[in-house]
Amino acid sequence: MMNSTNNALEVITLVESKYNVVKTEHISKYQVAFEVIREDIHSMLNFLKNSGWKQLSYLSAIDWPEEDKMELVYIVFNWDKGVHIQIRSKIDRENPEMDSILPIFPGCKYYEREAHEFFGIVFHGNPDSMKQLILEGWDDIPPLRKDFDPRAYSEAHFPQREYTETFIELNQQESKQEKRAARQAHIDEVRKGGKK
Amino acid sequence: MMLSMLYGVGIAFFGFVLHTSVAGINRKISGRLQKRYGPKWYQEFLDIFKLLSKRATSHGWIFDFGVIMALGGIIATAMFIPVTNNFLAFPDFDNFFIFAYLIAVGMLGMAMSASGSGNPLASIGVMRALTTMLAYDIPYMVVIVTIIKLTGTSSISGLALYQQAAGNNWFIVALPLGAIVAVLALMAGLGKKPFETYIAPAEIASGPLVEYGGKQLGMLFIMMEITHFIEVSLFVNLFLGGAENIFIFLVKYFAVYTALSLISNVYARFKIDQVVLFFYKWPLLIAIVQGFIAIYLGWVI
Amino acid sequence: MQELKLFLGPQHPGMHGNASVHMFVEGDIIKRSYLLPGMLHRGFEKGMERHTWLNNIGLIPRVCVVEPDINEMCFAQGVETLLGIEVPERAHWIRMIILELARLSIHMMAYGGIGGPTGLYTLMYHAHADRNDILNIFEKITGHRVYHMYIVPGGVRKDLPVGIEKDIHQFLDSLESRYAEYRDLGIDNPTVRARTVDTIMLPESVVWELGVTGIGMRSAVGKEYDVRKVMPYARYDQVEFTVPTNTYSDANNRIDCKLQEILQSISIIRQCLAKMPEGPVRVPLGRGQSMRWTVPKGYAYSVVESSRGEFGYFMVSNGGTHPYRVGVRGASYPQGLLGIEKYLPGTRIDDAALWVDTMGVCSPEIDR
Amino acid sequence: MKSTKFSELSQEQVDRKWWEIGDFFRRNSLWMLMYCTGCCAIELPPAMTSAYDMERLGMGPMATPRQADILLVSGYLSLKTLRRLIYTYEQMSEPKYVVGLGSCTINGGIYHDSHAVINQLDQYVPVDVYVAGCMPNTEAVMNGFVDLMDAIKHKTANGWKKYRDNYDWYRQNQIASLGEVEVHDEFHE
Repeated sequence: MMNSTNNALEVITLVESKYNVVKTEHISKYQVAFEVIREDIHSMLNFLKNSGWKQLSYLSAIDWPEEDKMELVYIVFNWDKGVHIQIRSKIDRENPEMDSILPIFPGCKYYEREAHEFFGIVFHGNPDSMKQLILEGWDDIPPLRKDFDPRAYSEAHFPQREYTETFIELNQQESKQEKRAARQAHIDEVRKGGKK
Repeated sequence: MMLSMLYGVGIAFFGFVLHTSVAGINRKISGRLQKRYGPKWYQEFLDIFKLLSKRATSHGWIFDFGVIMALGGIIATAMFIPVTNNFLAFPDFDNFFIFAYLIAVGMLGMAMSASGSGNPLASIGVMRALTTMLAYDIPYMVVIVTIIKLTGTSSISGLALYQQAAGNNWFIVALPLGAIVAVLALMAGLGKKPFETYIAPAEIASGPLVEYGGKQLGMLFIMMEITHFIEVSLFVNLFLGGAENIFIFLVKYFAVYTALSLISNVYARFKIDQVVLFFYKWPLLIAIVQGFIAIYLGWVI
Repeated sequence: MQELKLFLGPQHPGMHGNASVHMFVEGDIIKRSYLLPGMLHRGFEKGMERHTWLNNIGLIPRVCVVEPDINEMCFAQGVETLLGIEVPERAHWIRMIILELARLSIHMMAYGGIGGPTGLYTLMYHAHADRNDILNIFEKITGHRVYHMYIVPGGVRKDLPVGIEKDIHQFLDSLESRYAEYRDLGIDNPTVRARTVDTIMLPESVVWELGVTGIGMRSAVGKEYDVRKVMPYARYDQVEFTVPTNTYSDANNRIDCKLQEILQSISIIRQCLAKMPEGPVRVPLGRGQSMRWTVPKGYAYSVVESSRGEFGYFMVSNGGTHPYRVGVRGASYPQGLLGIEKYLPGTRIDDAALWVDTMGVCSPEIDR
Repeated sequence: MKSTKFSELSQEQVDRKWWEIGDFFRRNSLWMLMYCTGCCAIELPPAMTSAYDMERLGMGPMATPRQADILLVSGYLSLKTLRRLIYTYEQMSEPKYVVGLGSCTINGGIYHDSHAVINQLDQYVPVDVYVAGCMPNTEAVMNGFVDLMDAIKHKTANGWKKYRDNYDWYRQNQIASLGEVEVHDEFHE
């Protein structure tokens, strides 16, 4: 608890000696991240659980459409050492599948259900993971995928309030359209992290 | 006879007005206790008349008939209440057991109607109400039987007169242990806080009342006000020596009800099994001890 | 006996927030139960991807309704970790004051909240009256009662107004003087004890199985497992406080821990007001127009101790002006979903509302 | 026996008089439903409890929709809540009023582009009073209630009549957004 910097370094040496880690990140003195291959996740979580990382803090996914990958994130926490460990692994995006970690962390049950609902990842071995949890009667692609546009969905499904006055008239002027398009293109580029 | 009936209905109406006002004033008092301004004193009237002005949904004829039966039964019970020594409709028929039985008609009407609504929470509420009644009635009856044994009469006005004749030797003083039991039973009867299990908004969403709205709820509110009037006036007559005139009655009535509602404001609610256990443990024991020392040892102050 | 289905919520006076517990009961005993979440789902994680880093300040407090400052702190910390910037010294102390005031506010609300399921409305009224004073202090500091948007990446939005120390001290004194009264009215009340002692248990094995954190964990494990102690953020390592713990976690002990934390929070705020240095309160995150500020690529998980436990934001940046992915770990996620499914059965329906209340289930952060 | 004095009042006028008397009681004793649909509900406890004390206006929270007069839509409505809200609204006994708190009920507010939150409440149920703000102060909430009382007094709070008269239109909107209005029981085997 007192010497967290050393704890984090300890963890790195401990894990790297045992597993074939693709990438290691030392994010802060309380936080370490490992990127591993998918097959290692179960044994690694098991190992960490036995070494004191008894709590599953978070389980979710990130969608990377450009690489055509889906990234799974497991975060475990050790209350005595005070170090969070992120374990990440990339899986196929078209057909995302993963074995459930239910035997290791029983608390993952609903996280996995949620990941299934929002990303469409199938967790084998989690009995209820295919049932809907938060959404009801959902009829589109899983909403947290990057190619889902909530605005389009909202406009298609929910009536918008119509105002008699248009408050964005300035933007609609003919003379400004070109400039506006250029600005929008720039914004889109920056948003993707293209350039500053 | 017809005149007495009208007189009796008048008493029921008096009870309704009296209790609704007293309850309204008490809402204000508890509001002050809770650091707020509180509603208007006549808020209860507004609530009831508003409910009567609303449209209501019916859940079948048992549902509607039960409400009318409850209200009718309770008005019939209230007709026998001796308010003061002279202010009573049927001078020779105010036996305690009349109340004990007639009040059940109203309760049963309500239970029937609530069960007729088909809501499971209503059935649970009715079940809890009957269980609570069973719990507090037994110790209460033991105390009442003790009093009847001591005085030799079971007429309410007779009992009140007995206490007045003995030089204001009220039973709350003469039988202190029994009075404690009676107060607890009265709190349970009025649905005051530690024993409020059958209303319990946070558990069973107001229990029997869950499906009522509009007119039926308004009638049930009237019925409940009159029930409370009956229970409090029985206590006033049995333990506080009744009243020679209407003014004394009002003072005693207000004092009893206010004290109880003040007590109930600082208590949480028991669970239903705790209510039953509670009443079968201490109050029953105290009531039996009281009966024993009053009747066999003759220790009456 | 026939199995009967009852609902606790969404429209139910015993349920805090918009969620529904479906209970299958036999007699008075719950046999099976499930939480039906999602009635407060707003698509936050998607919404955050659609706002710039600074625009998100308006969105994040709304994740958890009762405790907005925790979200702001969590988000700000995550952005600062990704950017690798250090916040001015004074901002740390102001943040701690805000966070502890927020903790006081939610603890008062939760403590008053046990008045709902148990029927002790006087306690509820008194606690809410005091909580309203905290909201008034917040209004003086930030301009808003509930959603403050005050803790921003890079510091706090503005310095404290002049003379607010006096108001805070006055409030703390009045709350402290009433502490004994609150104990008397609440958990030392014999009827409340009858409802809470030895019921609604949370043994240590269950804590580790579900992953319960916060007061639930500390009252069962008996160690100071508090994020503020284990991995101190802001300047929690420079103030003195203890974390109330217990080894026997029934409803009463959990409420007791909550009450003791109120005292600790009061002491922390006093220390902060005394130790707070002068200086700037905010650093800019980048150069140029704030809507174009970018955050370097990376992953960060930022944690804050909320009133219900470890509250975390998992943040991913792809180097752009918008967050790439923000995941919210609601503190009450484990006990709210899996806890209700596994450990609510076996209790009585009388206890269901109290179970949800003392375990600290908060539906907006489960649904998001 | 026919009384000439009273026959001057037509049946309509008599009804009107009765209705006005009823309105007096209704506006002085508004019971609202304890249904916290969204985050604006967090400003309701101060309004209900000691700080602002709603009860002095005769208002109070009620446990079930049957007993309530006001349906308080406190903030955003996700689709899942909207199904239950419509269900609740139809259970309430007439006359019933709807108060929309927060900008989310007006035009979607901060969640205008969310995939789960509706944008305009009065397409689905009629709304009598709106209280703007995100979130509205407690004073604003109380003011909204006073506005509703005025509206009842001036007979403009007749959303429930609108709902009854234009039921098909509302139903059509509900179905268009929700797909299916009926609540299905997810856990019932």
